[in-house]
Amino acid sequence: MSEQLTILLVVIPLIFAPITALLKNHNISWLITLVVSIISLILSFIILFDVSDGSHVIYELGGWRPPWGIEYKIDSLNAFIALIVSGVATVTSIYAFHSVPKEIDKRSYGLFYAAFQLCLLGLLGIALTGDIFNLFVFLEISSLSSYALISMGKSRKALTASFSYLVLGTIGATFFLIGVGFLFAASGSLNIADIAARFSTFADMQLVMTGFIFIVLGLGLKAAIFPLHSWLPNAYSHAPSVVSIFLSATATKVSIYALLRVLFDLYPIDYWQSLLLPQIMLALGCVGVIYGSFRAWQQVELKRLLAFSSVAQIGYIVIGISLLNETGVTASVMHLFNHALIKATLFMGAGMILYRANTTLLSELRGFGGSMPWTFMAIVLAGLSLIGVPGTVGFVTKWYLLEAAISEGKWIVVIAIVIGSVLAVAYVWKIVEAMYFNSKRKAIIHGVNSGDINVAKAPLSLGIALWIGAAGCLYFGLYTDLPFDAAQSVAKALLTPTSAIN
Amino acid sequence: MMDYAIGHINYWLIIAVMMVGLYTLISRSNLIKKLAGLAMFQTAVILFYVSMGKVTGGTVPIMSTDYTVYSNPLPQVLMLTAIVVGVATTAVGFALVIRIKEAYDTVEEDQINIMDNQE
Amino acid sequence: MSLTINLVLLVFLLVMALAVLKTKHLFAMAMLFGLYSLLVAGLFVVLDAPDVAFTEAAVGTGISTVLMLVTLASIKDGHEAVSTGKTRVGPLIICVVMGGLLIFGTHDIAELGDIKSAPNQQVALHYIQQGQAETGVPNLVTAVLASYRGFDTLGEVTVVLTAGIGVLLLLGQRRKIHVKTRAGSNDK
Amino acid sequence: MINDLILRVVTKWLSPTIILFALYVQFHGDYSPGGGFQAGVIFSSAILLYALTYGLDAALKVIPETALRVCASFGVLLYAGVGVASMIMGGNFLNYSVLANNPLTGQHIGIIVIELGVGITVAAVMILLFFTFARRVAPE
Repeated sequence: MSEQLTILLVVIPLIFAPITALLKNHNISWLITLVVSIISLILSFIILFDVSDGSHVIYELGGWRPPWGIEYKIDSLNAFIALIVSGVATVTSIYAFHSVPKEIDKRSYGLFYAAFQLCLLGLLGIALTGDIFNLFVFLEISSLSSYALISMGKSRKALTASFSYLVLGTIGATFFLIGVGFLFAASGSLNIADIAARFSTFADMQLVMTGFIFIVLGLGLKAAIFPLHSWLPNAYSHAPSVVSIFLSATATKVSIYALLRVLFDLYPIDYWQSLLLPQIMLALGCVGVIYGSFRAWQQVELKRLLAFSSVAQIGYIVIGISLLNETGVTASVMHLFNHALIKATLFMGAGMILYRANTTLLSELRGFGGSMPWTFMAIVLAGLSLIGVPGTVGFVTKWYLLEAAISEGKWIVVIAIVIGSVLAVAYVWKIVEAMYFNSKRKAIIHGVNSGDINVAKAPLSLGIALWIGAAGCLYFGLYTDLPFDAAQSVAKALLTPTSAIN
Repeated sequence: MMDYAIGHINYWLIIAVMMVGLYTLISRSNLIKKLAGLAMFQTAVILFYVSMGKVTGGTVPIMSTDYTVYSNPLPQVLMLTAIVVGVATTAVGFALVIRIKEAYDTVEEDQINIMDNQE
Repeated sequence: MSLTINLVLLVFLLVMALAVLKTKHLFAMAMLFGLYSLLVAGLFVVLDAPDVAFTEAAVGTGISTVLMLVTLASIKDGHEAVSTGKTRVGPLIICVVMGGLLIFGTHDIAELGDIKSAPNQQVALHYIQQGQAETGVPNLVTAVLASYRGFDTLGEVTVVLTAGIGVLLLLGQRRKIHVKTRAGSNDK
Repeated sequence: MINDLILRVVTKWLSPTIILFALYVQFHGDYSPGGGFQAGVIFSSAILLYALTYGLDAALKVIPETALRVCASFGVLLYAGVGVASMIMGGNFLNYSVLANNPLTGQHIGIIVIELGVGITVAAVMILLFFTFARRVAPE
C-alpha cells in the first residue's frame, strides 16, 4: 500500500491545482492549499518512516518495467527532501492566510494558490522521480510557476527579477537537457539506476564527460551556486512574502538534491573526482560563503540581505558535498533541512515587518523591534541559528562541517567558515541594531492603512507560522536526532558505490 | 578524416545554430530578441535529440507490414514534451515583456537596468 | 540523399538564426523566426519525425510567432535600439567555449543514422519490437508518449496549464492596471 | 481586417475545415502522425483565425473565457482521472491495462481518453493565451 502513497504525493496537488485555478474566493482556495500541503506532509512522513531502514520503495508508473517506463525509486534522500518541501509548504500555507490578501490582487487569488500548488507539485516531482527526463519536466513545472509567482511582487522590479530568472533558469534547464541528451547518446537510457548500472561500458566516452559538465552547470544555475547565483537576490527580494518564504526554503534545495543524485548516483564518485570537481566545488563553496556573507552585510534592505545570505548558505552545502566524507555529506544534507527552516523563518519575519511597516528598508525600521517584540524575538532566534550559535540548528551543521574539514586537513574550509560566521554576526547584528537599538521613529507611512504602527496589528496566522519556524530552529538545535539520523543514513547510502546497491 | 567529417557535420551545424541562439539570448538587450534567442536555442537542442534517433534507411515509427526498419520513437517523444515546455516558457516570457513595457515604458534591458539602479 | 537535404536545410537554418540575431527590425525578426521554425519542421520530416514536425510547425511557426507579433503590437515598438547591435565580448566567449565543449563531446557520438548507436539499441529497441503488441497502437510515438512515458505527458499537460495560469496572473487584469502603472512609471 | 469580405467568407469556410482536421488528428493519432497536442494546437488556430478576422469580441461570444478556463483545468483532471481510475481498479497510476478485461482494450481506452485530455487542455490554453495577449493590444 505504501507504494501507492508515493504517487499520491504528486497526484493530490495535481488534482487540486486545476480546481483551485477556477476559484475566486480566497478562503476556499487557501483551505485547499493548506489541506493539500498537510496531506503531502503526512504522506512524506509515512514514506520517510517506511524507507528509514535503508530499504527502497519502488513504483512503476503505468505498470511498465524500468527502464522502459518511468520509475519512482524512493530512498531516504527522496523522502527527506519531500519532507522538507511539504513541511515548508505547510508552514507557508498557514502564513498565506493573511499575507496573500494583502499582497495579491483579489481577482487572482485562485490562480495564485493554483500556481503555488503547481510549484509544490513540481518540486515534489523532482524529489521523487528516478527518471532523468521526468526530472526535467517537473523542473520546468516548478520553474514556470515560480516565474509567475515571483512576478506578483508589488514593485515593478519584481517583473525584471522574474524575467532574468526566466532567462537564466531556462538556460539552466536547457543546459541540463543538453547534458541529458549527451548522456542519452552514450547510454541509450534515461533511467538513473539503469544508466548507473551500465556506466562502466561507456565511461570513457567524451560524450559522457560533456554531458556531465552540462548537467552540473545547468543544475548549478538552478541551485544558485556561486558564481551562478546572479538571479537569486533580485528574485527573492522582490517576490511576494509567501513566495520568498517558499522558494528560498525549497527551490534551491531541490536543485541541490538533483545535483546530489547526479553526482553520487548517476555518475560514480571517482569519475568526477578525476575531473577535479571536488576541488573546484570546495574553492567555489569557500568563495561563495565569504562573498555571500559580505554582500549580505553590505545590504540596506532586509529581504535582499537575507537573499545574499542564502548564497552564502548554499556555499556551506557545496563545501560539505565536496569534502566527500560521511560527516561532510551528512552536514550538507542536514543543512538542506536546517537552512530551509532558518530561511523560511527569517523571510516570514521579514514578511511580517513588511505587513506592518510596508517597507523592509533597514533604515526605516528603526525601533520596530520594540513595537513587535514577538516577531523580533523570532527573527533574532533565526538570526542566531544563521550565525551558528550553540543550541540552534545552525550550530549543528557548522560543527559537523568543521569536524569533516579538520579530519580531511582542509584548513581553508575552516578559515572560510570562521570568516563567514564573523560576517554573519555582522549582518545579523545589523538587523538587530536597526530594529532594536536605534531610537524609535514613528512616521513610516507609505501606504495609508498599514504604515501606522497602531493601526495594523500583525494577524495571528502570521505569528503562528513564524513561531513554528522559530521553535523548529531551537528544537532541532537541541534535539538533533531526527534530521541527523535521516541525513546520516542518506550520506551513507550516497557514499556507497551504486553498483553495491544493485 | 572525410568520413569523420561527414558523420559529424550534422551535429556541428546544429551546435552552431544552438550557439547563435544562446548568443542572441545573452548578448542582445532587447527583451523580445532575447526570447527569440531563447526559443532558437531550445529548438536547436530539440533538433539535436531528434537527429540521434534517425536511422538510415529507416522510416517513420508507425508500424506497418511494408517496412522493417524504423527510426527511433523515443527521442521524438521526449522532444514533443520539450517543444511544449519551450512554448510555455516563451508565452510566460512574452507576458512578462508586456508587463515590463507597461511598467518601464521600454523593452531594452540596458535602460531598465539604469532605471532600476536609479531608484 | 537525405543527408544532403538535411545539410542544406541546416545551412539555411544557420543563416536564418544569424539573420534573427542581426536584424534590427523586430517585425522582420518575428517573420524570420517563423521561417526558422518552419525550416526546423522541415528538418524533422527529413529525420523521420512527422509527429514532432507537426508540432513544431503548429507551435513554432503558429503559436509562438503569433504571440510574438501580438506582443510587438501591444508594445508598439517596431525597431530595436541601434546601440545594441554591437558584438559583446563576454557572451561571445561563453558561446565559443560552450560550443567548443559540445563539439569536443560529439567526437565519439554515433554517426547520423547509425542503427547500432546506443540510443537506437538500448531502451528504444523494446518499443519498436514490442510496442504495438503491448499497447495495440501502431504509431509508436503515440504508444510511448501516452503509455510508456505517460507520466511525462501528464507533466507536459501540467506545464501547459501552468503557462496558462502564469499568463493569466500576469495579464489577466484588464487595462485598468495598464493605465495606472503607466502613470506610476511616468512619475518617477 | 474586420470589414474585408474575402477574408470573412474564406474564414467562414476555413474555420470548420480546420476544426474537422483537428478532430481527425485527435482521434486518428494512434494510426498516423498526430495526437492530442497537435490537435489542440490546430483547433486553437481555427479559433485564432476567426478572432483575427471577426474580432476578439465575436470570438469571445463563440467561446467565452470562463468556458476556456474550465476546459483547461478539465483536460488535466481528465488525464489525472484516468490515472486515478486505474489506481482504483487495482493497477499502478496510469496503468491503462486494468481499465478493461483485456489489457489491450484497456490500453486503447486509456490512450484515447488521455489524448482527449491533452487536446482539451492544449486547445483551451492556447486560445486563452491568445485572447489574453490580444486584449492588451490597445485599440488605435
